[in-house]
Amino acid sequence: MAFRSPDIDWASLAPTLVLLGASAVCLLVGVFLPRSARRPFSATVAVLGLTGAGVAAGILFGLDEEASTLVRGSLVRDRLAEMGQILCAAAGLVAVGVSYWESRAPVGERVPRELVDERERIAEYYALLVAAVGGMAFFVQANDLLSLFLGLEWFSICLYILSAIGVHRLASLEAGLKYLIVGSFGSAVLLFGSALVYGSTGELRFAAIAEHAGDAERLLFVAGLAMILVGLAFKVSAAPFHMWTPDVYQGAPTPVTAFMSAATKIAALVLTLRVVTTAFPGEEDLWSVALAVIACVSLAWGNLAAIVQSDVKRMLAYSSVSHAGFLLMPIAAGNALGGRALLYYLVAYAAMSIGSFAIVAARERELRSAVTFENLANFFWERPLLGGAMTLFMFGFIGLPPAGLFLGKFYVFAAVIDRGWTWLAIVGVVATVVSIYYYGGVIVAMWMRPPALRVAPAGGSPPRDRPLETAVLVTAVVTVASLVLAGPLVDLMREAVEPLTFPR
Amino acid sequence: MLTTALIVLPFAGALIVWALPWQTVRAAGGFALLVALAELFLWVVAVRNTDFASGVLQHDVETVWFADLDAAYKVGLYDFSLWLVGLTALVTVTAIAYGMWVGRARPRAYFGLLLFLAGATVGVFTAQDLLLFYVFFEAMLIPLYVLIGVWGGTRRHAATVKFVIYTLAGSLLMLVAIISLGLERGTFDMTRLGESGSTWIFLGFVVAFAVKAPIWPFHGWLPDAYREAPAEVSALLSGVVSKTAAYGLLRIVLPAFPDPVVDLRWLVLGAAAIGLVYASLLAFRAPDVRGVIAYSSLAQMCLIVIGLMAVNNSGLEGALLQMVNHGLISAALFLLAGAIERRTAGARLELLGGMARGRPRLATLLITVGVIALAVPLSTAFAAEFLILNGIFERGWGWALVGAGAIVLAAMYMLRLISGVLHEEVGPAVHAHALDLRPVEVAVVGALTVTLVALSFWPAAITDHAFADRPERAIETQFARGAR
Amino acid sequence: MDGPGIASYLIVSAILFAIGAFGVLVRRSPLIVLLALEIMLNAGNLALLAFSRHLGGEEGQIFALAVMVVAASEAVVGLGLIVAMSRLRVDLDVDKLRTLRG
Amino acid sequence: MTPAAWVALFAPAAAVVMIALAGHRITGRAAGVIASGATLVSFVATVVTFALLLRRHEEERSDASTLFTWLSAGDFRVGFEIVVDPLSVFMMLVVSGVGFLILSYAVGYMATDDEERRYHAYKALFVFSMLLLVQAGNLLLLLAGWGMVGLSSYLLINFWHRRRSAVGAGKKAFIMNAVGDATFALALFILIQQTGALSFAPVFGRAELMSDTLATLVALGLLGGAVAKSAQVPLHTWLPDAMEGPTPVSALIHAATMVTAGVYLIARTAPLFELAPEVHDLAAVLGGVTIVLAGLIALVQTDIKRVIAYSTMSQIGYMFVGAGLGAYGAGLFHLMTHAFFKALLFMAAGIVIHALAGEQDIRRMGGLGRELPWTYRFMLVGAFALAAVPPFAGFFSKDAILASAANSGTLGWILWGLAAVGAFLTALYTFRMLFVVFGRDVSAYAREHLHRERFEGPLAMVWPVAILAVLSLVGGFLQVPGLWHAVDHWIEPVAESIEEASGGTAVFSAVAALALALAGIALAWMLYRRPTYGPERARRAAPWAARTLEQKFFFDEAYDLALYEPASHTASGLYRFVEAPLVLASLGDIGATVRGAGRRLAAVQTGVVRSYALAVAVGLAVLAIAFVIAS
Amino acid sequence: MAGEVLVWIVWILAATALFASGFAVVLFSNPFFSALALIVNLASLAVLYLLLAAEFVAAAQVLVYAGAVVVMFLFVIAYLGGRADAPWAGGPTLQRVASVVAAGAIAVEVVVVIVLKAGDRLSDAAEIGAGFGSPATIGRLFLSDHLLAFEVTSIILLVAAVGGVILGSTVPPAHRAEAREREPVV
Repeated sequence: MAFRSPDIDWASLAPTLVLLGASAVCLLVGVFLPRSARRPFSATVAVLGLTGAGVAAGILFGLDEEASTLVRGSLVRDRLAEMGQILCAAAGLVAVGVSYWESRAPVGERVPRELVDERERIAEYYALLVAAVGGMAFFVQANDLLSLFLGLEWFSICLYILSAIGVHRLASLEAGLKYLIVGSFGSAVLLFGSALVYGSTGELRFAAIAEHAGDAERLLFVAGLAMILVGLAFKVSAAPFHMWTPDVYQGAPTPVTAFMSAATKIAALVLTLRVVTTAFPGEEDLWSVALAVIACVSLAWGNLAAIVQSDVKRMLAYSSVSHAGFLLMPIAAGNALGGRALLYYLVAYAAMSIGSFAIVAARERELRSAVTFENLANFFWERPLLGGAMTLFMFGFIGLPPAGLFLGKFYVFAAVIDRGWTWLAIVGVVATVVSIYYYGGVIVAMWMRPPALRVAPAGGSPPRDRPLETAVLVTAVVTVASLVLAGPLVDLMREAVEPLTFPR
Repeated sequence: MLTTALIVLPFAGALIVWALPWQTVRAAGGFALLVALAELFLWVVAVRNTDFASGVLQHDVETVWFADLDAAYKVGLYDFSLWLVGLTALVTVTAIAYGMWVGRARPRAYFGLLLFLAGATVGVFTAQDLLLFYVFFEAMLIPLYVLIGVWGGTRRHAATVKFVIYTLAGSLLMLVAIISLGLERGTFDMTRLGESGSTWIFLGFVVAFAVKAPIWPFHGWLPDAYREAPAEVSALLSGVVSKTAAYGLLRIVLPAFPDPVVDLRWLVLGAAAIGLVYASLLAFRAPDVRGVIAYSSLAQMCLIVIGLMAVNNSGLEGALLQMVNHGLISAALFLLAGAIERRTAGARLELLGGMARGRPRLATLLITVGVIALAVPLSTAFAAEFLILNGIFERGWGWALVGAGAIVLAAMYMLRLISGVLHEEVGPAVHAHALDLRPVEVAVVGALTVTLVALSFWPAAITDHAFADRPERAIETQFARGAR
Repeated sequence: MDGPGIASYLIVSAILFAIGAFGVLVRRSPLIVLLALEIMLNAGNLALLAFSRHLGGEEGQIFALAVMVVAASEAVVGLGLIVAMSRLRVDLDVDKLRTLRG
Repeated sequence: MTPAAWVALFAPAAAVVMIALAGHRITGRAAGVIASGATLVSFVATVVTFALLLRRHEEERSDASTLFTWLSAGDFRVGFEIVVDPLSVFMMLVVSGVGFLILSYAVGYMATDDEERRYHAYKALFVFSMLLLVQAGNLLLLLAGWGMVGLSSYLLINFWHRRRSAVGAGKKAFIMNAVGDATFALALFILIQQTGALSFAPVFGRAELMSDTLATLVALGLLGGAVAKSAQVPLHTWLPDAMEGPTPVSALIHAATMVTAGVYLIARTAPLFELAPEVHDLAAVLGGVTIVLAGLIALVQTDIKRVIAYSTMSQIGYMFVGAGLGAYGAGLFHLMTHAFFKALLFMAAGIVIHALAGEQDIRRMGGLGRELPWTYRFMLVGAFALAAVPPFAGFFSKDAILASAANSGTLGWILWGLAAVGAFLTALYTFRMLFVVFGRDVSAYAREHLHRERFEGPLAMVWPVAILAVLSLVGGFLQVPGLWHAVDHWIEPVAESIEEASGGTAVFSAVAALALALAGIALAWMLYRRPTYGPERARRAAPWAARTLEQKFFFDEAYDLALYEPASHTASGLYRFVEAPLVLASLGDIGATVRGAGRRLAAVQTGVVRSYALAVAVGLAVLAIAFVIAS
Repeated sequence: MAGEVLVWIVWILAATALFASGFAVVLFSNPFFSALALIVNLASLAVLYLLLAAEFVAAAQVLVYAGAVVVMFLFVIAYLGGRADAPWAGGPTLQRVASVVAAGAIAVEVVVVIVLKAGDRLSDAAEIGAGFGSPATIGRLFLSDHLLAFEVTSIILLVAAVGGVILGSTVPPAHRAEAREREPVV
């Protein structure tokens, strides 16, 4: 019984480990620190942990010119994973700023701050947030089906809890339960698919799957592929697997929504890209078409449903469905340009998505009620900074400069056109045009609607929410900078997708 | 550097205006006006430093933007783009001055946005990279959207949405076209683009520009937008922004798609010719002042496109001259419309009339601009239309015939406008004690009118100083081919 | 290998998966939905083990064990949610969770 | 020589700028003085030019001068270019000379108007435009002047812009002239295409290379412009309406100068017309038809200015006959004498109108000969000149045209016939007007409204009329048939006229025309010397004819029916059936459809979590089955 | 041969129990009975696992799953008072029909694929050693090749535990009262 522990390159797990550590510290804080200190301390720990993870991933990014695997091939260490980690950590970091003054007290009930902290289990909140980022950091490194499944469950469970963390609001619980049920359903599908792929090729590792795909039992293999795609598309919230998204995004506490909308997409899409290119390159003709179709359905469904929303958060949720469509397009293109396009789009999209949800959060705190198009009236003139940023984001979502998403769309279209799928780009164009209705609606509300008469919240105007404003500012800067500094950014993304071999 | 300065100055001015601590019209507008005047001055400097004989790209700057797809920050001025930049600068000055005079609410945002619009427009006229061109092209939308939506008339929301949806649909189509073209040619550098034979890409560009210009039948946004926008925004929109589309046809479509231009000339010309007559007829029945100006603007854009599609010296020179002319004319007309609206309760022509009495300045300016607009011979508009129709005559006498007919219609609707406002008995909507144009209004409209009169005296100032050499000789080679 | 072939196990697993899915799709009690989800995950496990046997490799078994833990974790969170909801005096009926819709 | 011509051209333009800039700082009278002074400068400069030209040898009497390139496109360049040659100087003399007289007259005539300054500025603008037209050194600039006179004409017709009829008349004039401009421009396009230039010399030089069809089209285009500007059938209907303008305007623009520009154009582009003989003849035929048509309509007009206006049309018809047959000298000679006597008639009529406080209806006038004796005499001179009674100017010039027609074969004789009928009609309606206005007893209206000034009118109004009367009396001796042909000879370097008939034919032509004219006068004497039942009986006898004449041969109605109404209905129809439902509403409908689809899709999201899982399951089933089938 | 017959019998019994209990879980209206049926279900699965030579997994199944997880379910059901719902009341709705069809389609698809195409290749199994599936082997694998999986499962469990605490525990009522006193509801 020779027992040989595997050589684990702990350094390459640094981002995940740093996050796990930070999460643990946060949890302990909840036990040992006085209530008043919990919020600043746990937030600081979260910031440090996320920064540390990001820096660690950045250092690894600098070091890793060649991809390598670890723990007997179940994880991979390459620039794609590290880029994913950096982005997820950044999303988490911004989310901390958005979360800082979040009060999850029931509407209309004012409670002292320390009590709110206690009730909200602020330390656990940050612990889970950081742990979720840790799960994503692990997830994007996954190199076999087992790690994939475990990583997915890791961050998913964190997100189920985070969504439901406003335990005094039925909406939050409802969101959590719905997410859990549908999410587990998706996980089960993913699991069954993994089993089929495993059975037909005898391998769990992506590269090995690709090697053995030739002599695999083909029908089982493609059925497994279909199920894995569904499981991932579910996480990406692509239609028709997206139906949890609006409910969860709307019901979850807004900072959580902000975080989820950006980070989940980053993690899931990066891994989708990795899975389809490394494990299923031979089935490119299947998944590319499937993803293209899913992208189209997402664009259509997300945009059309978004038009009729009155709740801004829900509208943004549907918009995230439609952007899932845009994000699947470059993967469907199956070329290196698509890889770069995906990552570039993700940067701009993530920044704008968090930023816009953050602004919704700010308005929520101001109004103490859900943000609708109605009560967003006059927002720009009341809060020029936030309103200006929101304007930037909304124009950006449409794809207008100076937001980086403009170039993102350009890149995405370039990728699919390069593949010869101009029709897909046209679908994207039509979807974008439709999207003007609701993004424009936000702008109309903020700029052009006269302010509604409303009773000012007791205690006058809310105190300045510096962390949130900083977060919004950061996202706005990233949004613009990603356009101006597109050159260096694209170069980074090029390096990030270098480890992958694209079928086209 | 000069080109970059021309682009950056308005943008920087916009940022500063937004950040100004004073919220008064005088401070914000005054500063914006200074910036706009500085821009005009820069343009004069550029004119003085431009060699009109060479015909090559001048004052150009190139910095790699992202090497991945060979996109660069590349800007520069051709002799013909210089005139459009000048048009932008001048109309912006007048628009800001007029806005100050009117005293728009929320001045910082307003004047900042006007400057932003100017910067983006100048960017379109100077960009030498397809992607950069597109960035500026889209950037124009943002200020327009807000300017119409916030400061517009009572039906501004619908107008805004319509405007944005139309133009964005068009320009996104152009994005697809740009990408296809860029990938096909391997670069986005407009000066190294070469020629493409793809009909579909060609059509993508044409439709995009046709929406922006607009050209029949893509003008659904036009009447509402022009009616609902503040007068000076309408002036900028129809005077300057619409020219970007014509410029795009000139700078991108003609050189890059020589064969499709020839093969599908009938299509574009057909739409433009129908549009010319159609818009002229609708202008003749439009019930209000702005409606007449709006449809006449549509007609004029169709005429410009006809000139461009002639693809010969006469047509191109005429089209360029007419771009500048129409920019000045419609800016002046919209500002006058604004002035009229301030003096009346609603600008329905049937309720107006008799305003000439006791208001010689209004009458003089409206008549002067109006008759130039209807291309009375010796006016610069006449010179341009003559060249345009002469150019298209070489391609087919029928087109020129339609154009000549439309000129008669132009006389009809312009005279109807002039008479409807100025003549006969005083209309019920006219405020009895409304004053003549005030000095600021006279200065603003007068500046445009004087420019027009000066151009009428010497239209060759533009036609002799443009197209010294065709952009990369592409148009010239096309000219040879276009003849077949 | 004695007895029925691997294919038979797989067929059983597929049917079990469908039964579980059916449960999730038709039941309104969140508790039973959770139970059905457990069945689905177990169906996956059965497939994994069958393949593991078929291939003679133990990775499938490892996978199955991990899934078991994950299933337990989901159950914990799910039950926690149900308890929390019961505190808000909400009917335990997923069809009545319709404050978020449209 | 050319500097003087430039001075002549720009002096009125300078006056416009001065008056416009001065605004209220100067009096209306000062503005008038500036305008007429500038025209005097033009006239003096023209005389200098004329003198200089006269000193040159006949072959060298042509000089062009380009100030700068006005318009260019590639190799095609058009200069701001004037040409000084016998033809242009001839026209300049008429324009600036008669123009000066009329502008001076207007200072008095308009003295009571409160927008006098505007009036004088427009008037000076007109003189500039007209000079540009006749001096232009190339066809484009000619077209520019052509359009500018149209513009000034528009501005002056609706000068009294509170009158609905004046505004309508202005628009009508402008639009009908725009039609002419358009055909003119189309002709130029062909010329550019064929000759690559627009300056006279190269165009005429290379025009011979054109095919017959193209040459015909060019001539037709030019003729279209000429017909519109000169109010010939069928584009004549604007001219009577144009009488809404102040009377000096009618005198200057709609009698003496602008409307005769068509004749100038035909003479100027004679080489082109000669390449297209059919069109050349067409011009003459149109002229001939107009002579009779206008003469007939004039018989029933009751507005003093309209009577004169129709006579103008008719007289220009003579000029067209002359120019169309190639008798340019005769045409231009008639142009000049017509300028004299028609301006005289208008201005005399202006005095009458002025004296009657703006009344223009001849039925309310009568017996004014006693009240306004000098005016009566002036008018008489004008009437004799118009009726072509020797020794008045009209006789000689009309005789020249008739003699030329008599020498032009069958078509010439037909046209001669028309012209002869015209001569009869002219005499008839002219003297009808004269007798009705000045003869008979003083009418009730006149008794009530007549206000005499010191000398029938302000002095400023009378002396120009007197000068014109003298010119109408002696102007004809410039060219006497059979003796000397000063005008023909003068313009020969530009346009060579055909030979007139001589000998017996010439004598017959002259005597016959004179006889017809005298017959007309006699008939007028019988019918209109005092109120008779003659006209009424004629009306009863042929009501349809009377109606046709009173409705001016239904041209206005026809145009309304054929052009205006369809255009107006098309516009409304386009709006109702295309613009509103398809273009403007399209987006709204699409938007509603999209919104409806969105509403349905959002309704799928019922909030029931099981349905969400179902969506996943269905999606999975579809995808998996598709994959399996695809493999 | 006898062994094989025995295996067949056991297999058939286990499979039958599996399906029966599975349907029972899904169809019982009372969650309490459903949970009990799940125990049967898990136990029959464990039998199948044994037949597949997965001894350790089978043991874990019984101990962890049937023993712990289901018990937890039972506690919660007992705590909440297992309310019955009527799964079939109201006749066939779109949701139900579609559910049957979709679930059936997935099952049929996999079954068809297996029976038609993969049946032959999957019929035989690899030769395995005696240690296959034994706790020792699994344990060694968990601590060597799949160490990470092992660690991660523990993290997931920890996270779930934290979540259970957050969601399941209550705010002390004292604090609530205190809150109300200090600041009235707005």
